Amino acid sequence: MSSEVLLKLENVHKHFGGVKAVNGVDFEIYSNRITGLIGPNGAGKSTIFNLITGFSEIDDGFIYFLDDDISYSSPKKTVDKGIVRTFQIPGELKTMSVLDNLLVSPMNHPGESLLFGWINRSKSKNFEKRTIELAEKNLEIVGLSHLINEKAENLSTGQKKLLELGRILMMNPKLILLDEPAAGINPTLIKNLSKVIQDINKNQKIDFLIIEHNMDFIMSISDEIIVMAEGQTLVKGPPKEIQKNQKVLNSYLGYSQND
Amino acid sequence: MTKNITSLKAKNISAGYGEQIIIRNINLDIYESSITTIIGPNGCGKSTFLKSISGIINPVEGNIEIYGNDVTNLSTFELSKIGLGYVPQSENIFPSLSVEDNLKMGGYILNSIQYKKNLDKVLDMFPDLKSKLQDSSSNLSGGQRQMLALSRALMLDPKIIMLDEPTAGLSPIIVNEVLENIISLKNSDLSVLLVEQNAKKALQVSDFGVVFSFGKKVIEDVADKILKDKEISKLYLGG
Amino acid sequence: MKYIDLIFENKTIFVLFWIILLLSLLKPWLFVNGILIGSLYALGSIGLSLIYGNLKFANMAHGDFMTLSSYVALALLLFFFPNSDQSASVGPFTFKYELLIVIPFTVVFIGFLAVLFDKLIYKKLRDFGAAPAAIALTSLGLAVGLRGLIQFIWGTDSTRFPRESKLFWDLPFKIKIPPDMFFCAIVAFIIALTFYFILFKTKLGKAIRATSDNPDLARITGINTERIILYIWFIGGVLAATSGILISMQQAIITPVMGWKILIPLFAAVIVGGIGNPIGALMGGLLIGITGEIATGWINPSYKPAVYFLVLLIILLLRPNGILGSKGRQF
Amino acid sequence: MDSILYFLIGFLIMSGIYSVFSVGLNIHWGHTGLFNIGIASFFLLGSYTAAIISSPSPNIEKYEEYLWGGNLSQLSILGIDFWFPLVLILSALVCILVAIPLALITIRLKEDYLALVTLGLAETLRIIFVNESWLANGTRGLYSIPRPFDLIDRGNYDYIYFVIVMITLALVYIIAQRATNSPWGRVLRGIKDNENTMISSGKNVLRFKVEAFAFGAGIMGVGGALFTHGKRFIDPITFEPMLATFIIWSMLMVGGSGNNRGAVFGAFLMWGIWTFTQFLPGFLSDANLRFVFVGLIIILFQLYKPNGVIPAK
Repeated sequence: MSSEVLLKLENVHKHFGGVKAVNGVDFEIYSNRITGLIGPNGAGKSTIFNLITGFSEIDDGFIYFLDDDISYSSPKKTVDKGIVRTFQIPGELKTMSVLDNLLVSPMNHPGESLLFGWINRSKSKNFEKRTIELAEKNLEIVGLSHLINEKAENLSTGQKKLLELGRILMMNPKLILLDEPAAGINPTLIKNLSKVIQDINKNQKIDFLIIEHNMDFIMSISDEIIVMAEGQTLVKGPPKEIQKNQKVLNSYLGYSQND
Repeated sequence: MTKNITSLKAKNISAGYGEQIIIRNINLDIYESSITTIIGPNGCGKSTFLKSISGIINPVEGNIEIYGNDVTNLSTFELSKIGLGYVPQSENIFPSLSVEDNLKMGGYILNSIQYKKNLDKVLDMFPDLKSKLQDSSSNLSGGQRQMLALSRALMLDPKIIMLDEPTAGLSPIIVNEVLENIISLKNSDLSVLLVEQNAKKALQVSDFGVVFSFGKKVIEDVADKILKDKEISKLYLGG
Repeated sequence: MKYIDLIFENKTIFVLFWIILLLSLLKPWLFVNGILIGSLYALGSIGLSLIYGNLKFANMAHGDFMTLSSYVALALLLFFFPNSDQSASVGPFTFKYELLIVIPFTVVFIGFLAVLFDKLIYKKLRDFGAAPAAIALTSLGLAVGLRGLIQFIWGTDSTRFPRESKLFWDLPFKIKIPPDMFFCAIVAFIIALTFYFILFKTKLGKAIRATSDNPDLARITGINTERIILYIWFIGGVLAATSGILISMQQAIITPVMGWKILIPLFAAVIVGGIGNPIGALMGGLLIGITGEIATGWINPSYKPAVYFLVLLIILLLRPNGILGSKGRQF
Repeated sequence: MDSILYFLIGFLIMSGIYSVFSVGLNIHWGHTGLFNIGIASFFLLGSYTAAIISSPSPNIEKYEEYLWGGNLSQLSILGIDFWFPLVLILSALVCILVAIPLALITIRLKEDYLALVTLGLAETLRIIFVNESWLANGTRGLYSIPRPFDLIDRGNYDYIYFVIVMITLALVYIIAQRATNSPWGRVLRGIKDNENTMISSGKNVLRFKVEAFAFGAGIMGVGGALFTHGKRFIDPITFEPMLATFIIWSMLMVGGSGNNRGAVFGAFLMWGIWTFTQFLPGFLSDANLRFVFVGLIIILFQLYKPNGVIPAK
């Protein structure tokens, strides 16, 4: 499996007031992989996501995606480049149907222009038709086909996470950032979710960077784990190594050296 | 060391946000002079449980008793008057007030003599804060913030204190310091209810351990036993 | 001094500041007028800012509370002192001493009325977590209802407090001050200072700021936040009432639309000063007052509301968080 | 009998015109969550644009003629019949041109700032039209505004205008309905549900909001033009906020925001209540008391039925 550097962070800093949320983070992630990002609460994981996707502005350092400098890109620009994300709290569009949740996602829908949508209705209609087909396919992938007309607010937390994944697939991403996908959902759905994520990774060649606290989940799914603590990267390596690493055990898993 | 007096009794608590129920039918007893730690994965309802006890969200069903008195329908500020202290996980200080004013708010319902007395007591416990009384609390470091939050809660002389991840985001040395403070609380006859992500360390100082999973209480036992249980540590302690 | 530094930190604000200063040197009497009128705007905007900062919504009914208080004061005056028309006026001022007697009662009445409306309306909205815009919309409904009620009871024509004409004070540099204006400005400053003292030096004030910071945490520390909110409404009502009555005294006219028309300069002052910042609101009020008056030296005075609107737009373009912004001390 | 029918037609005309405003406000508030309390601005702009481009400049003789009921249809300079649709479109355009820069300044800021700016704009525009009498005759207003398709005698013209209003309303309704049901409208709903999700889907949220604001403002402009040709006389007092802003809000509140059908229904219902309460005995018919009622409607619906009588699906 050939791998190239997909995303690269160089000495990234972000301060909020006096708090150094991210304090000199360096890491790179490779294509054709699922990468896990772990660390105690407050280690700066979510901030890293915000910085990569342009939701907050970087104080210092560089972020490269496929050799493009995206350090100061707006959320829209990073999406254009192929990086999409989820939030810790599922961001489903409550009052809309599952299908509509997917349909709003694709970019450059001609029907989404107020003027052009009127002038070129046939183009818009064709695009809509293709989008619906794609949405149905993606709902199949995430296993929500049976809920296609359900209002999103009626789904369970786990189903909302799957919906989120389906929504993101519509955008034709290269890299998906997931913020705690397994939090608050039951074990059967977690298994389901890991399978969906792994399938997407394998079949569609889309890579993942995942923040997670559920160790079983993240260790089983990831090809590589990055551990953060106090705004810095601690170690990086395959799950097997990480589980044995003394530094990680100290800072995160809660063992003391004498254990 | 633990006395067998039940200080807080949660009976059959179910709670959540709006329509969404997060915790279901939780029964839990807390004893005087003891530390009870709730552990479990993110999203399992630990914080929701503390919030429903403190009245920030109202339980959908169930009863809460403090020293035998039913307090289910009391509002948050009344609960704090009868001795229930609570330190939330984040946003647990008033950033626009000075350190001293934060403590003053902690002792809002006290008269001035009582306030002075409690202030001295709390500052003895956290001497670091003494030199920073006039500083703006938004400039404190993570560890100092946690100490200020804890001392704010102690201003009212609570009998029961609930702490939501007091060690989150702190460096290992400060974690130990915070845990030592918690032990000293227990030694002064408080009942401590702890929610921790840092499960092993917390259980080491605890008397009892409780494991939540998907909004339900799945295990309740003496802390040592939970620590030694291979199955549990594999599942929940990341071992 | 911190605030002065902040003004000089920003270039655009700095330039605007000098333009206003230079223009005021050309026509100093307008500058003095601006300070006097601005002090009343300041009083109104402090109340507005208090509610905006703590209850997190734009209270569209603030202006109509101001109007209502003027009418209530007038009604009380005419009811208890039907002959106040003939009685002597106070010192060099045009108003009668009876008015000074009714003002405290009116102010307290309006304060309680604000509390009542909170219990009837805003508490419910808070309980089901309505969005700020939805609460603001409801307050708009209240504003409409109040104005309708005022017009129904007192009619749509303008009226005034009983008064006796007095000479203006003549000062150098063509400065002419109506004594009433001076009186009102002094009262406004005293009340603004009192309010500042309450907010920053008393336990209640700190509890108000704590509640505004984080209501859940305030409740945990034993503060009855619902009661704090009632205090906020009471103080807000008192500030609205005082500024409403003072404006009617100073301008010697009471109209049913006066409160609504003043909303724009008041909100402009609040935003200039940074929402929730009482000192900011005070400075914003003065700034808006001065700018409006100085503008009348060069353009048609009836365009004053348009000037306020323009100032609002400029502020939103340049510094949407206000001149003092988040750096200033918040409630 | 005839007079009752005539009265009813007059009522329906006004309801239809207000429905247009209500549909426009629904685009702002119901579909996008934009808090516009200066409907009067666009009401005024639409009205004055239509009046200025379709009527001759006012003078004393014409005013006399207007007062004494001269042959009004002769006064048109544009040949209003043929150009009437253009008048509507121009009115809408002027509103759109004013709305866009305003939205660009405020929409990226806190949501209530838009309310303040629209409120300020309404008052500022009114002052401009009061003071600049060269523009539109100041406080004396514009009169003898021509009527389109003035084919029959004066007494029965309202029937024709009723048809014109209903056709325009139907067109506006269809356009609004199509726009809000299109992928464009779907994005607006998405923004209202969860703005962050839409940003992370790469949508230019600011653009969509500005478009929605301009679109709604344009519809309001059409409403203003319809109003002008129906009333045939406008002056700055016509655009006091009570009847030009607040009552429209109460209409949307009653009808149910987020739903164009509800907006139209609310307009007819509220205008009905407004019109027929004036026949109540004694003080009950007092206009000011009815304003209290308008305020109460807004408050009560916000408190007890925020989705209105016909909530969105």
